[in-house]
Amino acid sequence: MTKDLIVQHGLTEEEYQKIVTLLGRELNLTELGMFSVMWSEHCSYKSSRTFLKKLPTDAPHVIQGPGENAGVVDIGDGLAAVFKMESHNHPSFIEPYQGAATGVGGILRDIFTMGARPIALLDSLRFGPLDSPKNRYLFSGVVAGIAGYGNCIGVPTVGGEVYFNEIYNYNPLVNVFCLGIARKDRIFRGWASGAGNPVLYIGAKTGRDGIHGATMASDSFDEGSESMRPTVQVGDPFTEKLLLEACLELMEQDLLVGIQDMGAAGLTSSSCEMASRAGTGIELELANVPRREPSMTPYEVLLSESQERMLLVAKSGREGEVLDICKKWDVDAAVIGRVTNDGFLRVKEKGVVVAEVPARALTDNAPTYERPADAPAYQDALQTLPLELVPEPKDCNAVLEALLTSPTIAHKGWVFEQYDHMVQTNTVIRPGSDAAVLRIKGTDKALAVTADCNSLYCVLNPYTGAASAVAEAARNLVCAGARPLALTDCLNFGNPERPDIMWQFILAVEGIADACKALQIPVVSGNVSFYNETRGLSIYPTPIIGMVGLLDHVEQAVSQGFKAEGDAILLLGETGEDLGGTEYLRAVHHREQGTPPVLNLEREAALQRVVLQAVEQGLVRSAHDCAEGGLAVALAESSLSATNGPLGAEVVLDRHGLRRDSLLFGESQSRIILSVKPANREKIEVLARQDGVPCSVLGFVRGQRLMISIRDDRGGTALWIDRTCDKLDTMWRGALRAALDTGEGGHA
Amino acid sequence: MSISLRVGILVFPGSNCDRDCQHAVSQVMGAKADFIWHKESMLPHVDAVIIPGGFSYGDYLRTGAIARFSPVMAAVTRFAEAGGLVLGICNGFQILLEAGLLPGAMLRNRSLSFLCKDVHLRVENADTPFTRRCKPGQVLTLPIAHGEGNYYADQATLAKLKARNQVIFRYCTKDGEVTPEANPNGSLDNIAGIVNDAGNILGLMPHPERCADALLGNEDGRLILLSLLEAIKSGRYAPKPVLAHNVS
Amino acid sequence: MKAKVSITLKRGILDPQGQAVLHALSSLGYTGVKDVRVGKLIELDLATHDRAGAEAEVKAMCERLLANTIIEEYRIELME
Amino acid sequence: MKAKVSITLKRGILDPQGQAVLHALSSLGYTGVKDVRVGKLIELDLATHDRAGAEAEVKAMCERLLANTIIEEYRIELME
Ligand SMILES: Nc1ncnc2c1ncn2[C@@H]1O[C@H](COP(=O)(O)OP(=O)(O)O)[C@@H](O)[C@H]1O
Ligand SMILES: [Mg+2]
Repeated sequence: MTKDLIVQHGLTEEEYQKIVTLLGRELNLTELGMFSVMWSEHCSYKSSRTFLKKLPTDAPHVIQGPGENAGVVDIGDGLAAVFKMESHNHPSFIEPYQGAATGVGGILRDIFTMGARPIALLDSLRFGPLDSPKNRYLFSGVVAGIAGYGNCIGVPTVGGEVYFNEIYNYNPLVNVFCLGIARKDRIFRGWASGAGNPVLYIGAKTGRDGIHGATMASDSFDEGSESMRPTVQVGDPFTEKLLLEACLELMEQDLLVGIQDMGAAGLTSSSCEMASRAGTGIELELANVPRREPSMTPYEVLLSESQERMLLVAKSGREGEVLDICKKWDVDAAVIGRVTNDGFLRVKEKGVVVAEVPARALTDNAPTYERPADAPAYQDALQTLPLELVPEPKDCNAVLEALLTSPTIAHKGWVFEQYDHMVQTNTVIRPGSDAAVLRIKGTDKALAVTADCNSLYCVLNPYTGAASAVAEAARNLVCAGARPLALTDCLNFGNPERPDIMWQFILAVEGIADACKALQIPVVSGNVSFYNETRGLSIYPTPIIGMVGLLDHVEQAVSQGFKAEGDAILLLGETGEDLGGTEYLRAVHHREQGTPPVLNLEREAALQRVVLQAVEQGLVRSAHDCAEGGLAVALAESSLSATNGPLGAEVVLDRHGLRRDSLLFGESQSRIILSVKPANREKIEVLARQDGVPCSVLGFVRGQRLMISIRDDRGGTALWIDRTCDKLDTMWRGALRAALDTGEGGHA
Repeated sequence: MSISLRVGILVFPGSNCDRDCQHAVSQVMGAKADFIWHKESMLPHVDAVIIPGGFSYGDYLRTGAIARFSPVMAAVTRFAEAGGLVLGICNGFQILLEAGLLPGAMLRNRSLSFLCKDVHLRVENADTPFTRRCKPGQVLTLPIAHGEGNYYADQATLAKLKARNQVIFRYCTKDGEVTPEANPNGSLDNIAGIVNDAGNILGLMPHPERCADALLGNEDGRLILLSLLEAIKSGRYAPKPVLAHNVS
Repeated sequence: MKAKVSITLKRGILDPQGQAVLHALSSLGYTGVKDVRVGKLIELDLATHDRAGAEAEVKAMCERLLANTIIEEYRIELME
Repeated sequence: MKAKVSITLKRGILDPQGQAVLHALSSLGYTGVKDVRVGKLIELDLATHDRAGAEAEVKAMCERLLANTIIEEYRIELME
């Protein structure tokens, strides 16, 4: 094996030697290809594995934690929630529509491979600013791709998030989350058990798609990447819909021993992972693999990342029934091998062995690294924010308008109206509130879902930023009336071979772990995406948290919009001088610096307890967490999100010695705005007092204007924000479209 | 609702509102709902047929273009010719157009993007088996979710549709005004739903099954489903038995 | 032999896709474009070598499936 | 003059639409169709009469906007 070939396959000399030692011989090219993908960062988690062990993964309701295709938690009534999140960043940069579409296809397969019917999707997106034509092209292409796939297959996309920042100019992020529901006693796993059992291939035919996709995802971008054309995969949601129905029917008929989707590294990863989990081997005959293109080599067939394919291990003697069901759904299917008990993945082409390696050598024996980690030299400077250089705004109306029209805060209707967010008729709370809520038919329950991360907080302080992402996700669920059950993460970082990036990663994982422990939320699945770096510039650390919560009674679901004139507006939690890392500082003062808002996990837990109790006692008409843009933006959002058109608010804030901008636009954590019937106000105050959570009455839902006054410490009151709801509504709802409509099109 | 009413819901490869329709008809409205597989060449005993939304055959080539050749569509055509009630929702409407059971054709939305949101509809004709529970001119709120709902027909066809009151729903403002701004997809004359000559086949783009259940915050879709079920009950739309030798 | 079927919207039917492309081209500075129409191109690979037979068969495919003649018109080209 | 741009998926790239049409044609009884590829057809109406200039310009339009050269290839035909 030449050095060049080894390097081209993304392996180091030491890694190659390790393989030779494992096998006791040199590899052939096909085997080199197999190791190259399985030992890539993407498949092996070699830089992250050690640290991910810090995440808490246990709780009584956890049925399946990390390590399978998706995590599974018990939700009662004999049912389980199955969910996971995954990144498709690099493919979406190369071809936004197909990259995003196939990302959706992949995460859906991860869910239905576990025996669950997918019921919801979320998408977390990061792009450079929309004043660049290229970013507009990427953003609209990605949204269209997600819509194209999710809408066709009939799984509603019910939420997500979008942030815009220069740092994503050359490395946008596309993370997709999927939630499914399965019968608790019928969870399927990727296990190739039982020597002699037949191995079947079902789904789309294999072509030369995405060969080396997995290694590509583990590689930084350079100028040449945009021309890596042959690797682009095209999604076929129609085929996936048939595959989904066929798989669920196969599971219903109890014909399967194990099943796994063919994702990154296709046939290679699915077969060696299934064998390795079960401690068995698999023997494949490639000649039986359905193909789309002539004269493919074993190397290509094994590494192809053609979409919409599954690998099954059927019960012995039942393969005929499997083939029949596939035929009913017009899904291609073939027996391509059998389970053995020698621990080898043995691949034949027309009877001739073309690769033969221990399955575990490809999976468990992959190297792990504790790469050097160190804070970057610029970190201190980044965290310094001389507040005296930030003038207090004179015109707070203008600041509010600037924030409401900042694409990161602006209403995301342009995005989610392209998504079918109602199909399956479960969407009780639609996108546009803190969390979406889906009823579970046949029960009284509902699930709430959200995805969150503020990566500006994370670059300023990876530990606090990541912990805040967990806290915010949980807070969003609680605002919807749900008790957080578990989370999945998608950790997007730069190049792990750089000490500063490893430092960010390790701190972020610790932040997530500590927040999970404090809030008692286990991690049940996740994904790491490293090498989000172009021309030496890394993205901000972006550990996105997808979280699922349970409502025992669907009627309890709460949305963020005000409900009725006269309701009292309450603030739970406390406002401090938290301007570092805020959207206000970024959008108005063009500074990305400071320390992110302080997060006190005990206070956060208390706040969430109080709000949940209030919701469960039926005291809450609306709930909304204070996030980007602070109190003023949160009030505006509640006002503008009222179901039948805006409802105004009259609010007075006590100064408490704070700067005006901190009070209005600061992003202190652990704050939730409630609106309640005046008669229920006291009951909530009692609940809050019991748990030591500050609770203040800010004002009332009233009229058609948003009016926010500030009472200074001497008792004088001045009106700082006063705008008609209609004006704010038009600006907020129109901003994203306006940003997209400016300038020329094209994707050059 | 009497338990004897049976609604058949077609299932094509790529249908994705089939289960939603079944839930609305059976769990919400209390009638019986049976799935009918696209490969069936005979309908089982049903009192009405719903062609649900979705992306039959992936919407490849044109929406509804491939589905209309399914064996089941020949059976639906015979059922409709014998007077049976057929309701096509969204992709179901598109299939009915392609099959020639309703006049006109569907173009891509003017915006070129898929659009999912609530819209207002004015009931233009409350004297049909699908709208008898509505008041003439009543404004309903229903969700749409489609990429191709831009209805088109030539001038002669449009004139005929209007003359015979076959336009059943138009997109309108919340006060019932039919304006260009209220038109979400560019459809001709703000048309959202039409019936055939005989009045027993309705196609509409909005989704009544998505707003039949109070839990989802809006029950306007019930009016359409209830109308359909009551029309069946009235006995006026029982398909006439067709003798085998009469089928040409 | 091969058949190439070009399917376009009939004249008189608004082509929003064409309009969008026209708009995008002009904002990219291609102001010399007066009109744009977007259609479909279907390439068929046929087993037969009989030209007349192929022509008739492809025409039938167009009428039945490939084109919707209410809104579209089609043109067939055959080549070996 | 007019330009006709034919845009097709590159060989090797999956064409789900073509496969669906192939399948539909064969179940309609057109079993002599061996393969189907579906592409786009863009007809441009140009102000110029300069053939060479038009060719270069349309090529630029294809590269920048009309074709997605990562997965598609294009062919340009010009006519008066
Ligand atoms: N990419 C997206 N896809 C679908 N819905 C989105 C997307 N981005 C934002 N939304 C929806 O818009 C609303 C506001 O989003 P965001 O500002 O991130 O809320 P929050 O700060 O409360 O998490 C949420 O309901 C969210 O689900
Ligand atoms: Mg958020």
